[in-house]
Formats: sequence, structure tokens, C-alpha cells
Amino acid sequence: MVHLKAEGIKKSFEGRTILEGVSLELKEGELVSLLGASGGGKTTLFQILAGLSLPEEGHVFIDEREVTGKPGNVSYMLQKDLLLPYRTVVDNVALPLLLSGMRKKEAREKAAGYFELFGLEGTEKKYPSQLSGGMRQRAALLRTYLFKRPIALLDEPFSALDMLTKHAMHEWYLKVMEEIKLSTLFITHDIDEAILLSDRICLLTGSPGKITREILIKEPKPRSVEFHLSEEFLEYKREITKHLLDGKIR
Amino acid sequence: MVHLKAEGIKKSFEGRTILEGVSLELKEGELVSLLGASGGGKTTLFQILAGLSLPEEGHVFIDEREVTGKPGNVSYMLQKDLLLPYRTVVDNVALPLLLSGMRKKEAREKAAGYFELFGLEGTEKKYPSQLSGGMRQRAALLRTYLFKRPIALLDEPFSALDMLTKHAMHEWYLKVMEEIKLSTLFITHDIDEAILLSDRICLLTGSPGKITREILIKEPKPRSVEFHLSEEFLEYKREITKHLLDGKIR
Amino acid sequence: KQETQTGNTEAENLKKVTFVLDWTPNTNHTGLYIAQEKGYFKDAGLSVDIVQPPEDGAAVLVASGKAEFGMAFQDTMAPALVGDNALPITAVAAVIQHNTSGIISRKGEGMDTPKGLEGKKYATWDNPVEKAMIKDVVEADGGDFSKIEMIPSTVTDEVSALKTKSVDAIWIFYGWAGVKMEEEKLDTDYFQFADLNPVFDYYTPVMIAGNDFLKNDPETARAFLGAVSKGYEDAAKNPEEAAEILCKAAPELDKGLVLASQKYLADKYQAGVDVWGYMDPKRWNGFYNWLNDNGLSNPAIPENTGFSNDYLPQ
Amino acid sequence: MIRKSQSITNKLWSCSAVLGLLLLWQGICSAGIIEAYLLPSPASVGRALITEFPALMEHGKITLKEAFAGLFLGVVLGFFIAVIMDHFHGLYRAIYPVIILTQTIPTVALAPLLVLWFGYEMTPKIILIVLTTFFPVAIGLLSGFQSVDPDEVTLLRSMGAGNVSIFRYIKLPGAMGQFFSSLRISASYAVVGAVISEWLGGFGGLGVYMTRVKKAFAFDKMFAVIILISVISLLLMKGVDYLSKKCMPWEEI
Amino acid sequence: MIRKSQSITNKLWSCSAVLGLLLLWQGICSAGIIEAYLLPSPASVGRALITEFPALMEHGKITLKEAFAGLFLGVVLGFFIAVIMDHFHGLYRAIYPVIILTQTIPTVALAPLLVLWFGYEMTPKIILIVLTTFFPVAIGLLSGFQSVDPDEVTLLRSMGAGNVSIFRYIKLPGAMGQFFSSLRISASYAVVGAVISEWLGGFGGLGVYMTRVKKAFAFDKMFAVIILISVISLLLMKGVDYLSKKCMPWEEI
Ligand SMILES: Nc1ncnc2c1ncn2[C@@H]1O[C@H](COP(=O)(O)OP(=O)(O)OP(=O)(O)O)[C@@H](O)[C@H]1O
Ligand SMILES: Nc1ncnc2c1ncn2[C@@H]1O[C@H](COP(=O)(O)OP(=O)(O)OP(=O)(O)O)[C@@H](O)[C@H]1O
Ligand SMILES: [Mg+2]
Ligand SMILES: [Mg+2]
Repeated sequence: MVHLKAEGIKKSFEGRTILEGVSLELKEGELVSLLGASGGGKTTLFQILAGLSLPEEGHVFIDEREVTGKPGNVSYMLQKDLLLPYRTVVDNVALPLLLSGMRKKEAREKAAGYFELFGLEGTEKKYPSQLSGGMRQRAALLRTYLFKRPIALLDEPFSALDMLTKHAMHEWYLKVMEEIKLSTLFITHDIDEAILLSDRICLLTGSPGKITREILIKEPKPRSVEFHLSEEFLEYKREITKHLLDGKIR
Repeated sequence: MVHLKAEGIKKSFEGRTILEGVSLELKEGELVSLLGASGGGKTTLFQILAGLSLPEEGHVFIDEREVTGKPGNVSYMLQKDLLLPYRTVVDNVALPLLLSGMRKKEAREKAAGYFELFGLEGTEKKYPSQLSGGMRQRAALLRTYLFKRPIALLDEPFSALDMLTKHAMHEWYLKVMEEIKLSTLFITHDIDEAILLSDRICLLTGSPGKITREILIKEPKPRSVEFHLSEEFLEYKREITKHLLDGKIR
Repeated sequence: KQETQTGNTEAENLKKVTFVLDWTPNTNHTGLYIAQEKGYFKDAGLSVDIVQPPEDGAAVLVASGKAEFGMAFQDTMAPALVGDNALPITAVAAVIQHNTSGIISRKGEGMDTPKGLEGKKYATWDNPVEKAMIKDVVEADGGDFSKIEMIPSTVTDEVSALKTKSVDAIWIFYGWAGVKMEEEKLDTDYFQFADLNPVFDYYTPVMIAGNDFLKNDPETARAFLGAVSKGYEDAAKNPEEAAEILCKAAPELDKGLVLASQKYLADKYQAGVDVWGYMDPKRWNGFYNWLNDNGLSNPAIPENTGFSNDYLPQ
Repeated sequence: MIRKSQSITNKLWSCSAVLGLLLLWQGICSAGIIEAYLLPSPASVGRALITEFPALMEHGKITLKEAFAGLFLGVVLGFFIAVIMDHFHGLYRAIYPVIILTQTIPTVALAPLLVLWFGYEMTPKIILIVLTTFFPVAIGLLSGFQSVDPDEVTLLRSMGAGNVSIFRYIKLPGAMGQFFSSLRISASYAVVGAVISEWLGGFGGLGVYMTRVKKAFAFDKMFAVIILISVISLLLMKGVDYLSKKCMPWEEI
Repeated sequence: MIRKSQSITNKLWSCSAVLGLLLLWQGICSAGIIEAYLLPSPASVGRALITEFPALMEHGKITLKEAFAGLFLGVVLGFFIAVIMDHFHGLYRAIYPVIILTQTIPTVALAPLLVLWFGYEMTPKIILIVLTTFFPVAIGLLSGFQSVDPDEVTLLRSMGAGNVSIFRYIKLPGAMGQFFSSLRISASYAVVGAVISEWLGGFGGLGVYMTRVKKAFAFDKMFAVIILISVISLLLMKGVDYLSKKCMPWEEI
């Protein structure tokens, strides 16, 4: 069943058209990556999908219900981790619960219950600045998850991490995804990451941006380091790189 | 001939030993990459090589001359682009010339002469904030180059760039390197980048950090996109990834 | 503030009156503090607050009705009586009968008469009336006013100003600064304006009241002045007690100075008149006419402007 | 541990600097280079501080009361102005220049007029203090509100939060740092402002006491008051620092 | 283009706000709710401004001269203190608390003492202005110097630069922004400081004029001076803004 659907999205800023005729589908339980050049309009598209920005043309549906311009229907994780520096980690993570009207104590307890699954045990009373980059990212993911919408939009969740931490986060994420069963739309710059994590990769290229290619990754999940270093993986990478470099020249 | 040599470098911060027994050589005209985990001590090693920080043990030589703790002997490009926001691009780039005592007008003219080679034509009178990320990086590289030392230390020069810009910068850099004939020591997090650009890759792993592996990349330069997507490339990548992941577990 | 604490039931029956001083408390204000301390105000059915105003602020406060009574001086209140900036105030009592102000200088430097000021440094407030008065007395003494070196008055301590020779001559009220010179054993020369030209024997200081208040509530005005006059009569009779009461109200004052000043003023509060506070229209008008004649008031101040003896105890 | 011992050396340094100045001052006075009525010696000022202690406390209490009342109202006013200017953009444009204007008016010059309008009771004094203290708070808070990361706002909006929640969870805590550094300035203004306002007159307070001792030529007492005012300001500033540490534990790590 | 038209609407907004206040004020006065000696009408203040214009200019010139001299010396002093505190860490610790201390002393209270020590000519006035103006500059510059990116310093060191070059190429330009925003504050302090210092006495200056018209109960003229002082402060602040734009072209883009 189609979970999230965008149709014919168009958006301009200051007279410049960033997106035009962008259509997109996300099925239940699917993880779809969005790859594209910087400034290509990926974040802009996410903001429209999250209802934070109105497209000039086009519509957004969740389970057939139109939600164009209506925020609060998807869990949205922004490009930065955006943990509020003046709240402890548990209070940061409990924020969506508080906003939905839950009482403080209850919200904290509920949030704390997930700390182990997200590898954050012991950090509850700390402040974000005391966490490492990987932990911050995990906390932001947990916060996004606790908003409890069936669809998550993640905007470059791992891009600020160094190679090894990123590796560890990939492994962890593939494991957690199994448990929490989210449908995820995922922006990244890292082709390797996209191939490793996605069921499907959408390439957003051109100006104004359009989705010009979709690639299915058939390898079953979770995927191993061996897959990452296999010829098969390389084939996917070749295809994507070529398309993106072509898109640039066009 | 050995150009830059470090022997048995040891360095600690606040009682924690970051580097121990690090030895390293850079031959004339060579490009050597330093790969390693974040926080592994790569930048610390560069600061010692640049004479900005004193090692507790060990020595640094340039052309047999000991330069331990003496700054000003190598061109050092820091992890950030560090263009001074209150100087125009040309004045930023001319800074090393001014510091060496050249007169303002002359320094500007000399710096401006390189703008075309570095793909910066037309940006002379602009301020850094008006440049794109790629251009800023190129300006920082030009500034480093204008310090005119035969050895350049570049600390993650391309890490802030997005994928496509990075691609373009790689191509450009391989071309320029041919012309300006620098010996370069290069820090990166990006294994692909290291394989693409280096003659040799040093892996700095463990705690305290040590150079535990050196890999020669035999492919002639400049290297093509085809090499990037070849099985041979993948073999190098496999080897490095394995070693780094092992280093992490140790 | 303190009054509100003394028995609430009484306080309710008492009429509230506010008096603004000219600035900080000194011996000129003794009668007020005695009346307060000895309960003369309460006996007259009044509850009086004595307030320290901003410098030069009393006249306007009284005019605006923020206070019923205040302290002022016949010379400085002149601009408040006529012209665009006229304020609805009236002088209702003279605190001291004669003008005891004059020019003081170090002894033996030739400034015992006005002519001696020639070539000397005089600290001026840069006030036209002040300068005209000095010009008058200097010229009457055969001197040249233009030869006096005028320097801006920034004097806070007259004794040290003279001692350090930063100034040669200062205008003072003898009853305070003059007495202080004696106390500090500084030998001085002094001449008094009132002695040199009878026109200058104007009333300084005086108590003023707002015109609206006087019109609407003459009884309270009389009651107040009645109580105050008793205070000043006491001060005249018993300087030691007066000094003590003032020092109690203003503990920062030097006790020796207050006592000496009190003794000096004792016979001057009521000198030569039956009723404390009486202002002789002839002297009042005389000074203002002198101002008019010398073009120091614009427009001229009419006869019998700005004072009234009607509210004094009979 | 390192921090602690460093802050102690810092204190030693500054104490010795202050002590050195005091000794120099006493030396000058004792040597008779400057006469006592020009500059009272620290010893005589100290004596005045002790003998006048009860009077100083009495007057100080009044001044502090005014300062606190004024500061409190100033902070409240500043807070509301900041919230309103942050919220209504049109009002911001209209109010901001007017507020800047009020700050270029020399408050000390306004003082006599304030007495005229509001009497010599607490009112004009508190108004004067409010006028001087609200400004740093309003400006500090406003710039705090406006320097909030718009992405944080986007984040909360994506969770369906309204303006009130955004204010509560982001703007308010985000502006705390700026608020406290403004409050620090306002607190020290409040004391000086109270003293100045008391020159307007009244029945008591350090300002009234000050004009009186000045008139009474008691410079040792004058210095004693000035020192007391300094000390009160310093204590208030320390108090604000303490409060800010308590209210912003995340700054402490 | 968009920016320009926006700044014009901004000006319209604020002008109309000021105008509205003026009309309200005139209305109150014309209706006779408040008597003229309590609050002169804007019309009469305007008249006073015009008739007294020559006198105001005369006195204003003196005040401005003092303000500029004091501001200049204050900036120079503040600059040196900042440079010294930035350079010598020991001195920093010793001086900083003392400087904070000088700022908690109510300068207005010091005024009479300054006259006592330095006479009634320019000196005490300029000292008072210097005392109030050097502080924001010193603190602003210091925090500017210290907020310099240490990596920029490392960069210059790697090119073999010494302390002087680091100061010239990094610290000084890096502190410019803070310097100008402090200068803005100091400039407005300078004018008010000059007026207050003139209350100490003298033969000219807006402060002297102010005491005179106060003694003459001429409140319209009093308001006229206050307005003139406001305007001068505003102009000085605008001047600093202009200067800062000229000196920091990189902020303009
Ligand atoms: N609010 C806005 N006003 C004006 N222009 C905007 C706005 N938001 C985005 N843009 C412009 O739209 C274009 C697309 O931006 P967007 O952030 O969507 O790109 P992106 O694909 O997310 O890039 P990146 O990978 O760097 O995050 C950019 O050129 C950007 O400058
Ligand atoms: N001046 C310093 N004082 C104390 N600790 C330091 C200092 N400089 C670096 N360190 C520590 O030394 C370690 C190595 O830091 P370094 O910057 O050299 O790592 P790196 O390999 O460059 O990491 P990255 O890839 O993230 O840049 C880190 O743990 C860091 O916290
Ligand atoms: Mg983006
Ligand atoms: Mg590094």
C-alpha cells in the first residue's frame, strides 16, 4: 500500500524554480533514499512533504488523505541534529511527547525506556554538548522516532559523522529499523550509504530538480560489510555516479 | 630524496598519549595521504610537522635539517578554509606574501596572477562569504601554495564539499598538481579520495596512534573516473577498510 | 513616613501637610524640626512631612501642589513671579528678618570692602542678580567691577576653598558658612550686602506656599505657620535645645557648627518685629523695584507681588 | 580542580591589586601630599564606614528597596517589550526607534521633571530606575529571541507545535544567556539609578544621605557612601551571576 | 532594492510613532489637562528651540568639544587597556576586577570630587567623560580580541607571523565589529557625560545652560535642551554607524 505520495510538486524561491513536477511514493516499511547535488532542492522537498512549506503546484497525500501544508503528520529529522543545548538529553528526546500534551514525568519515563535500544543508556541527565557526534545523532533519531508517526523523513542523518562512527551507525540503524518498522525517506550525499541502507534510491537532478531515475537495491537487509565491498555494490555505485555526473552536465 | 622526515614522534594531551612512535617520510613530488579515525591524532601530527607544537619525543627533519618546533618551513592548510572574513579574496590569498615582507601592491598583483590557474578569476575583489564552498577551498589552497614552501600539509581540504563539487575539485587538483609540483601530505576521511589522489596511503590507527600500514597506489596519475569505479580500486578500498575496522577493534 | 507610625487613629484626624526644604537640612530650618519634635504641628491638627527636594526644585513643587509649603529666597524666586514662566506661589513668612549674606575672604587681603575684590578670584554662580548686586556695591565703593576675576562656583566646602586659595572671595550666608569659618579658626574679612545698600536687605530665606492652597485652605496655612512660628520662637530662646533637635533630625551635621550657627541666628529670627515671619512691604518692594530699575526682571515685577503677611499668627 | 585553583589565583591577583591601590592611597594621605579635605585617607573612610554603619544601613535599605522594585518592574517591562517586539513585526518597527530615543534622553536631566509629575515618594524614583533598567533587558532578550536558530523553530513546527510552545521550549531558554548578561548590567544601573533618583529628594536613601554629607563637608562619609554603593553593585552583580549559573546548568559543563 | 524600500517603510513606521506621541502630548497640553509649568507643550518647546537656537548652538559647541575630547581619550585609553589586558595575562587578572570596580562607582557622585581635585576648567569634565567612555570600548575590544578564532592564529603562526602581524591581520580586524558597537554606546555616554560634568560648573555648555533655565523656571527651554541632547546623541550614534559601515565593508554584502 502506498503510504506517502507526492504529485507534481513545484516550488520556487525568489523567482528561481527549484523543483518542478516532482512525484514520489513511499510504501509501508520501505526505506527510500534521495540522492542529488547540493542545492538541488532535497531539503526543500522534505519541507513540503512535512507540511512546513506550501508547494506552488502539486499535492502531498498520506494514506490517501491530503496533507499538503499541514505539519505534524510525519516525523521529520532536520539536516542538523538540533538537540536543544539547554535541555538534558532525556528532556530533548521527550520533547515530542511533551508537545503532544503528555505530563513531564510520564514523558521522561517513556523516553528513558528507549535509551537502551538506541544505545544511549547513561546519558539521560547529560547535556547534548557532553555527547559524541554519534550519540547526538542517535538521540536526534530517537526524538524523531518518539514523535510516533508511521513515516519518517531523515535529512542527512549521518553526514556529520566520521567514517568509522558512520559505519557503526549504519550497522546499528539497519538493526533498529527491523525492530521499529518505520517507513523512511532518507536524504544523503553518500552514495555508499544510500546503496547500503535503501530499498530504493531516487535521483533528483537537473534545474529545476526532478526525479530522473529510480534504482531498486535488491540485496536483502541487513546488508553486510562484504556486500559493501562486493562487485555487485560497485555496479550500483557505477550506475548512480554516472547518472549524477550526467545530470550535472545537462 | 627524502624531503620531510618525522622520527619517533610522541605527543600527549592532559596525560593521555595521542601519538607514540610515529615515523613518516615524504619524498619529493610525492602525494601521501594520512587516513585514520576521528580524534586519532592526525591534526596533532600535522601541527608537529608544521613546527607549531613540540613533540615530547622525536624529531622532524626537512632535507636533513632539523625543524622540530620551528614554524614557517612548510605550507600548512588547516582543517577549515580559514579565509579571513574581513579581507577580500585577493588580500586573503596575498597574506603569506605580505607576511614575508612584500609590499601590498606587489603582493596583490602576484596573487592575482594565479587566480586563473586556480579557477578563481573574477573573485579578486569579493569577500570570502560571497564565494561558494568549492571556491573558498580553492582560495585557501592558493593561499597555502603562495607560501611557497616545497612541502604542503593539507588537512582535509575537501571534506566540507558536497559530492559533485568534490568530484570536480579532485579532477582539478590532479591537474594543478602536475603543474605546481608540490610534495603533499594529505589528511582525509574519505577512502575513495585517498585512493584517487595519493601515491601512498598511511593508516594511522590505535590509541596511542601509530602508522600501522602503508599502501602504495600504483595507478598512474591523473586517475580517471573509470579507475574510481574499477575492480582494482575496490581492492584497495577493501584492504584499507578492513585495516581501519580492525584497528578500531584492537 | 515616620509620622504614619505614630498612632493610626490620631493620624486620620490630622491634616496632611508637606513642606519641601530648599535642599539639605540646616539651621534655617530649625523651627520646622522643633515644631515637629515638640508636637506643635500635631497640636495644630497637622501631620507634616519634611522633604528634601532636588536642588532648586522647591518652588515648582509648591506651585504644582506636590507640597503645600516650601523654602525659597526672595532673589531667586523673582523669575517665578512674572512672565511666561510665572508660578502660582506666594511668600508667606520670612525665616530670618534680615539678609545676612555677604562676601567672605581670607583676612588681610584687602577684601574687607567691595573695592578690594578688584583683581581677585570670585566664585560666581553666574546669576545676573548676583552679579548686578556685586557690581552695585563695588562701584559704590569706587571699584571697577570688570576687574574682578570671575570663576565658576564649584565650591562645596567654603573653608577649604579659601584655605587652598583656589578662590579668594565667596558669597555666603554668615549664619552657616561664616560661622563655620569661625569654628575652623580661619581668620576672615566679611562684608554684608544689607549694610552697604539698604535695598539689599531683602528677605532670604522665606517660606512659600501655593496660591491655590492658600485660597482654598487658609485655615490650614494659618495653623501651619502658627506652629512653625512657635518653633522659631523656641529656637530663639534656647539655641542649645534647637541645635540638639536639628542634629537629631540630620545626624550628618557637625554638632559644633550647628550649635554655633544656632547661637548666631537666635536673635535674628525675629529681630525687631513683633511677629515671626513678618515681611515689610517696603523692603520687599524695594528690592524688586531695584531689580526692575536695573532691567533684571522682564517684565517688571509690580508692587506687592509675591508675598503676603495674611497667614501669619496675629 | 584546575579551574578552582585558577579562580583562586585570579582572586589573589585582583585582591592584591585592590590592596596595592589602597596602600598607595593611604601612603599619599599619610605623607601629607594631599590634604585631608581634598582626599580623605582610607583609614578615615574606614572609620566613617564603621561609625556611620547604622545610618548607612538605614539609608541603604531604602535605596535597595527602590533599586529592587525598579529593577523588578524594569525587567518585567523589558520582558514584555521584547516579547511584543519579537511577535509583532510592525510594532517592532514602530517601537524600536522610540525606545532608542528614550535612551538618548539624559535620565539625570529628566529627574527633576519626574519629581514634578509624580511627587517625591517612591514613584518618580522607580520610574527613573525602570527607564534605565528596562532597556538592556529588552534589547538583550529581543536579540536573544531573534538569534534563535530558525531550524529549531522548524523542528518544533514539524512536531505540530504552536507559537506558545515555540516560545516556551526554544525562544525563552535560548534567550536566557543574553537575558542574564543584560540583567547584570541592569542590576548595576539599578543601584546607581536609585542613588541618582534620590538626589531628587525624599526622606531617606543613600542619595539623600550623600547630598547631606556633601553639604556638610564630610568627605570621609562621602567616600564611605560611594564605597558602599560600589559594594552593593558588586554584590548584586555577583547575585545575578549566581542566579544565572543556577538557571542555566547547561552552561556549567 | 527590496532592502531599500523596506528601510523606508521602517522609517515611516518609526516617524509616525514619534509623530503620534508628539500629537498626543500637544493634545494633552492644549486641552489644559496639565499646566504649562508641569509640562510645556511641544509647540512652546519648538518655539523655545527656535528662539534659543543661537544660544543652544553656542553652548552645544562647548559640550560637543568636551564630548569629543573625552570620547577620543576614552577610546584611546580603552584601546590600550584592551591591548595590554589581551597581551599580559597576569595584568588581565589584576586589572579586570579593578576596572569593573571603577564602573560600579557612580561617576555622577565622583563629579564634585573631581572638581575639587582638578579645578573647574576642562580637565575634570574630560576625566569624567573618559571614565564613562573607556569602559565599553575596553571591554568590547578585549572580548573581540579574545573571541578571535585560535585556528586563524595557528594559520598565521604556520606562516611564520609574529605577535605584531597576528594583531594587525587578525585581532584588530576581528575586533572591529565589537569595537564599533561599543563605540556606539560610548558615544552616547559621552554627550550625557559632558552635560552632567557641566553641572559641576563653568561658563558654558548645555549643562550650564540647563541649570540656568532651570533656575529661571523656563521648562520649555529645559525641554528644548533635553531634545537637543537627544538629537546630538542620535546623530553621534548614526555617525558611528556610518563609520562602521565604511570601516567594515565586508559586513555590507
Ligand atoms: N527560504 C529560502 N529562500 C530562498 N531560497 C531558498 C530557501 N530555501 C532554499 N533556498 C534555495 O533553494 C535551493 C535548494 O535548497 P535546498 O536546501 O533544498 O537544497 P539541498 O538539496 O537540500 O542541498 P544540500 O544538499 O546542500 O542540503 C538552494 O539554491 C537554496 O539557496
Ligand atoms: N590542544 C589540545 N588540548 C587537549 N587535547 C587535545 C588538543 N588538541 C587535540 N587534542 C585531543 O587529541 C586527540 C587527537 O586530536 P586530533 O585533532 O589530532 O585528531 P584528528 O585525527 O585530527 O581528528 P579529526 O579527524 O576529527 O580531525 C583528540 O582526542 C583531541 O581531543
Ligand atoms: Mg539539504
Ligand atoms: Mg583533524
